[in-house]
Amino acid sequence: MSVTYPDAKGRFGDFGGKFVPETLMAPLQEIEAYLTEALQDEEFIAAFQHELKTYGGRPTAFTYANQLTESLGGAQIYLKREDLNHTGAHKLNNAIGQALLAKRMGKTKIIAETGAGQHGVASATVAAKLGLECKVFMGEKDIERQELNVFRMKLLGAEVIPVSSGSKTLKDATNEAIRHWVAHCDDEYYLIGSVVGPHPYPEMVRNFQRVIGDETKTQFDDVKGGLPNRIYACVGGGSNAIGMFYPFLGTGVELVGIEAAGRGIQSPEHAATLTKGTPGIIHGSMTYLLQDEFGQITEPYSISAGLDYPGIGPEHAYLHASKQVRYESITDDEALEAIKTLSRTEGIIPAIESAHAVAQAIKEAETMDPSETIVINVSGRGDKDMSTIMEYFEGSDGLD
Amino acid sequence: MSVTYPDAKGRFGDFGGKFVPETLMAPLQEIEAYLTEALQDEEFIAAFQHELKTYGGRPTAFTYANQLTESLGGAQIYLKREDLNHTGAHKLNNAIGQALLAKRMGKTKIIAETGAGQHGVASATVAAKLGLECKVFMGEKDIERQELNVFRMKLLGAEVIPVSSGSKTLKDATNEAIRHWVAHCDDEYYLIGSVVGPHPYPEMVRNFQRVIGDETKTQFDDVKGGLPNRIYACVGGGSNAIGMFYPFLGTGVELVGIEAAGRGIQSPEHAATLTKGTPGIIHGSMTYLLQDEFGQITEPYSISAGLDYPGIGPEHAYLHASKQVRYESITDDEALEAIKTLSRTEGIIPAIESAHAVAQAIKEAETMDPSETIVINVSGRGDKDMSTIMEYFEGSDGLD
Amino acid sequence: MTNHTVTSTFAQRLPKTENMFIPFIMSGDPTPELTIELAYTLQESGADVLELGVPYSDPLADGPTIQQAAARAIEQGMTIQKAIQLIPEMRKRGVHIPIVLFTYCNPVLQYGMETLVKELKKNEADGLLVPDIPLEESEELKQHAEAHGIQLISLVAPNSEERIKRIAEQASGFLYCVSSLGVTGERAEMDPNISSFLEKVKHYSSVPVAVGFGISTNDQVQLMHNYSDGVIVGSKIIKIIEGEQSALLKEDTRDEGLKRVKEQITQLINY
Amino acid sequence: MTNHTVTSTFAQRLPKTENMFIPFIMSGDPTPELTIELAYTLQESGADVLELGVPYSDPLADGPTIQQAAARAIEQGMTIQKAIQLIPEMRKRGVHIPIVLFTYCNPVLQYGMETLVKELKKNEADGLLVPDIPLEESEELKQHAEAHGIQLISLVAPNSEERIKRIAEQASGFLYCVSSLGVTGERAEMDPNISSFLEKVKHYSSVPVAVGFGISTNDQVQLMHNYSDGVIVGSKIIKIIEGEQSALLKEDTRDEGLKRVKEQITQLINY
Ligand SMILES: Cc1ncc(COP(=O)(O)O)c(C=O)c1O
Ligand SMILES: Cc1ncc(COP(=O)(O)O)c(C=O)c1O
Repeated sequence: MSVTYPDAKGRFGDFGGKFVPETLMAPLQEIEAYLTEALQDEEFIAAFQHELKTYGGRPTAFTYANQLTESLGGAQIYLKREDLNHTGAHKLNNAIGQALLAKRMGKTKIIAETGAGQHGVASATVAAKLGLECKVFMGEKDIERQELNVFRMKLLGAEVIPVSSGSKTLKDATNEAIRHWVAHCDDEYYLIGSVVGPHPYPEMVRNFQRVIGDETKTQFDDVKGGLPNRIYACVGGGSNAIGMFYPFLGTGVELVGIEAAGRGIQSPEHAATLTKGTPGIIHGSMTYLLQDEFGQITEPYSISAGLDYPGIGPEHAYLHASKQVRYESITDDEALEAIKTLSRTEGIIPAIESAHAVAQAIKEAETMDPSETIVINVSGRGDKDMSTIMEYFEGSDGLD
Repeated sequence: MSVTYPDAKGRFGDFGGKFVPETLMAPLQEIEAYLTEALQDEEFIAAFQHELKTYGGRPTAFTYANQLTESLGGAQIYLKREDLNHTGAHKLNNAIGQALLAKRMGKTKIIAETGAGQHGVASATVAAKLGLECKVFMGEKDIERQELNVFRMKLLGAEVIPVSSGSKTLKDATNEAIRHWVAHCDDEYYLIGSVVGPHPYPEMVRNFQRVIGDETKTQFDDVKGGLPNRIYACVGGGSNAIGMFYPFLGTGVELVGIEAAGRGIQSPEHAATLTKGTPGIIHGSMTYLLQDEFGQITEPYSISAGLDYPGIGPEHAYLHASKQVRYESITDDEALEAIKTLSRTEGIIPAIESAHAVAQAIKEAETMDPSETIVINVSGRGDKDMSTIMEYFEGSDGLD
Repeated sequence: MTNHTVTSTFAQRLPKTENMFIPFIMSGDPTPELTIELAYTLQESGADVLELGVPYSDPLADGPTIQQAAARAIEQGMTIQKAIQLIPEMRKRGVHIPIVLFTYCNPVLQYGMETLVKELKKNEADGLLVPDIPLEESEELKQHAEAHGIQLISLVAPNSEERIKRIAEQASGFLYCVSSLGVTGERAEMDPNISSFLEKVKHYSSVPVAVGFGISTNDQVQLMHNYSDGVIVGSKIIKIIEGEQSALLKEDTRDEGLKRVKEQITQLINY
Repeated sequence: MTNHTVTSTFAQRLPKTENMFIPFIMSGDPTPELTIELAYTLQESGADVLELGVPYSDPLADGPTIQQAAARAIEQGMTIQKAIQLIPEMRKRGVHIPIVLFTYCNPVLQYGMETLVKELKKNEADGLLVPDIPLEESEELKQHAEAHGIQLISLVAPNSEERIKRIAEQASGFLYCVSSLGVTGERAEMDPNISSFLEKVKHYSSVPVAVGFGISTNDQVQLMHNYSDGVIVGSKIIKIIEGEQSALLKEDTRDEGLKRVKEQITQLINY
């Protein structure tokens, strides 16, 4: 049943849709038309799969976390290794898909929003690879915080456009990208970085990311046979999670999405959209978001830049409402502790985002039977977060 | 013919051997015995391949560099993507192999030397994954320069041991690791990071790295059929190069190893061991090295920490002497320019080491016929080098 | 479809349906009191409809000028509720032209669609304009609006193409034509294809057609009056008010300030 | 195998083959002149053989003390050539015991193996010790050494196991037994299995067996004399010299410094 969403209006139950200025309706329809056609074209599918494989490095590995499993003494833990993607996270899958679509549409330029810079880097990367111009909108605060990623995008030939409106972070970078797109939708394609935004973005990004879950299904079956008991993925906008979950919907596998609880969901500093938010509209889509009583969007907080978003993809709102996925939240402290644990038991330093999934899985695995199996989606690698992690642990003094 | 080296004494022609204190002869013989036996054990081979695949992410992708090819208008350029390995470089292949051997030998601790930290991180990583203790020797100067990699190793649970002897860089870290090993060879295994050191290290590391060339051979044949015309790889100690070249020796493919010319081979600041060095002994092996008239080893220089080594693997010395491989050198400036070029045409930011191979390939591809094909081994990703690259280009001011 | 239980006041209050001037002001910028005064001044300067903006944290359709006005107003504590409550005050002050509340969709949802239109009606507003609810998402709101006699203003853009007909045919109050692709804010030049676009819109529309987005000079106003039934001016009004802000904020120079606002607006729309 | 064209002087110059004391000094540390004086002082303190170190940039077998001595000597401009040239000066000063040049392999290669042993002979040295040429790599050098009457000193370690026999049987001059696993430098305690190791070595060796690495106390010296034919002391000697360095470097306190060096060494090897 779930798999028939979204409907013709781009709705996942009550969520989704296209809440955009009239000027964007045409470009969205144009994308929808090209996308529908592209997804029926074997050549397009083949080109997408070709780039994923020969450029992005797919299939990504599927690792049995033997040491972590043994140290917890509970469920058997497997890791889906999206950290091994080119540029270091699942973001590339979607960037490749959309950039191929943009080319098919005859667009010569792409624009993208970015918070910490991961999606910006992925976009700049595929733009370079496909010979497209690339503009990345980034909040001024984030530009300051993420100097290296800014330089990386420039090295890749992208233009980084500082956004000084609002809180000067991801939310505003997204606003500004949309505003820019409104004026330039004739030759520019807006490459959104997660399963957010107006229809058809949430569906499209999910379709480009479902390769994560599809591979996992095959890999798990090859290694263990059948299906795992539970799957964990962190949720910012929700693209790595939906990419992982989608092929498992309705299969009986327990799906767990993990939001950022920041300094605690009782504090005002968190990004736990489903746990603490309410329905509303953000970036063109009806979904859950963090807002005040008058509908002003409030600033989220998480130590992880990729989860620090006040909204969430509408499909997650739907999966939450329809109880098909369980959503939990993990604090900064718990996530950082999980980074240490995974690094030391498995030699894998996950992105802080991914560490939220790891932390929840660790909590639950301990209480599960050793015959049970779980999969954690390691959405990205921690390289980009080393200074944050180092600061958190105060050099290495706080490590032991 | 070439493939029968090294001989029983660990010699590749005039090069190689075991020039070590007597105390190390026993541990080296122990390794040799276990290795010989392990390489005949299907279970060991299977375990190695299993880790490469499920943990390291192999096979690594094989990318057609269409944009770079078109912009140069010469030979068709393919990239072997060792940058997609877990931890970001080919170094992991070898670390996995040796750590599995160490476990087989009943050792509970590994030690390693590191310069920029890549091999240190790879060693700390496999040590965590295999449940071994890990000590990494690192020159004090390098510790200062590579704060993030030092923290990464500590996060992975390794102990980083500062080396204050000599020039406080890689050469001295290697000396110190060897000295430490001499005293602790009963329970410690020394995991060398390249095809250097006394026999059986050069042969062993080559055998663990030849997966690069073996995969490339198959991948090229799948994509284009037959063999490429030329293959390029950078040479520090020489492990990524030998891993790539070895399966192609004697096939007629032109093999090109690229050393670091630093500020120019006419200047005193370079690391062009074969181009400018003379035969001698370093770290237990007869090979080419940079030295003064009295045999004192001199400090090499390269902007790339991984090529900044005064010696070179003995097999390279042999392949050089027997003219089976052509060795060229590339300056800092040329390498950095190549980083920009590859980033902007292909969306791949290579490690500065790898960029040396890219630079030479670019030079030559232009002069080749469009029907010809070349492969560049992209030994690692540039993430670790972002601050160096940024400094070089003075922020992004120098980028255009 | 719905039962029109309440009559619409929009048409009754509308002074004329040609050469209309529809200014936009942001509630609470610079202060709630001045918003009321400015509404009156605009009417005195020739406004036919007043667009009363509710400041929003994430105004997707707005350029920097209106964004900043919104940020200032939020800073001042302005909310959708307080904005609505300004309307009876405006009426008391003598503003008799139709007042259309301009607000983004999310505040509408949080307020509740039906509550909002009821409150609008109660507070003597005439219309509602929500820039991020396109036709396809507007049905429910439109029903509530109609049920309470509030005109839901529709927008149409140069790239609306085959949707122009559908939008125009169901438009109420007036039809807001976006002059060119992009967000609100001044533009040096107008889209050269604007005339054929407006012609097409007028062909389908049964309500007056006004052009907005980027209109900031008298030349542009004159040009638009050739093709349409009126102009909507937003960022330029904000700019004019900004320019007089220090005068407006002081009791003793307020009247002078308002006078100068009026002068500038008269110059802008004079033809 | 090779034709012994030149007779070896080692045995002739060796005072005794039991209870030997074989000190190590680093050429040029602190100065070349002092190296000569120290050689003489060591002989006067009871040295039977002198190990004369050539400073090397990358001394793999050495601990920090000798590493630092080498670094200082290199800093002073010491080279293998200059080190060899010190030997005739030592002879002139009255040093008559065998002198063994201690150098790593790479300087030997750069000098040329044959040139080196010829020069050693010419400069009245008696032996050569290269810590990083194990038996398996030593053949060529050994041939040259034998051809020129220079004893190539072999090393054997506690973990040499079945290689002990092979090494011991071909040893010349004296056989250097490494006391325990590790590099040169003081050790608080000796390997408890040292006696059985040395017994085994002595069983196969036709030349005197001396123990080195880590010997730094009189107790250790006494203990080793029980199991071997002598002790090699390196780092401890360097330390003693370091302790007197300021006295040694000044003309007017030099003799006192040398006297104190002698006293300390006498205490160390006294039994
Ligand atoms: C590694 C990683 N994981 C997760 C996320 C969150 O995005 P999403 O929820 O769309 O997967 C990000 C965003 O930057 C990321 O970089
Ligand atoms: C990415 C990369 N390439 C190349 C090298 C050089 O090593 P080798 O010559 O052994 O491949 C290094 C060493 O750190 C490296 O990190």
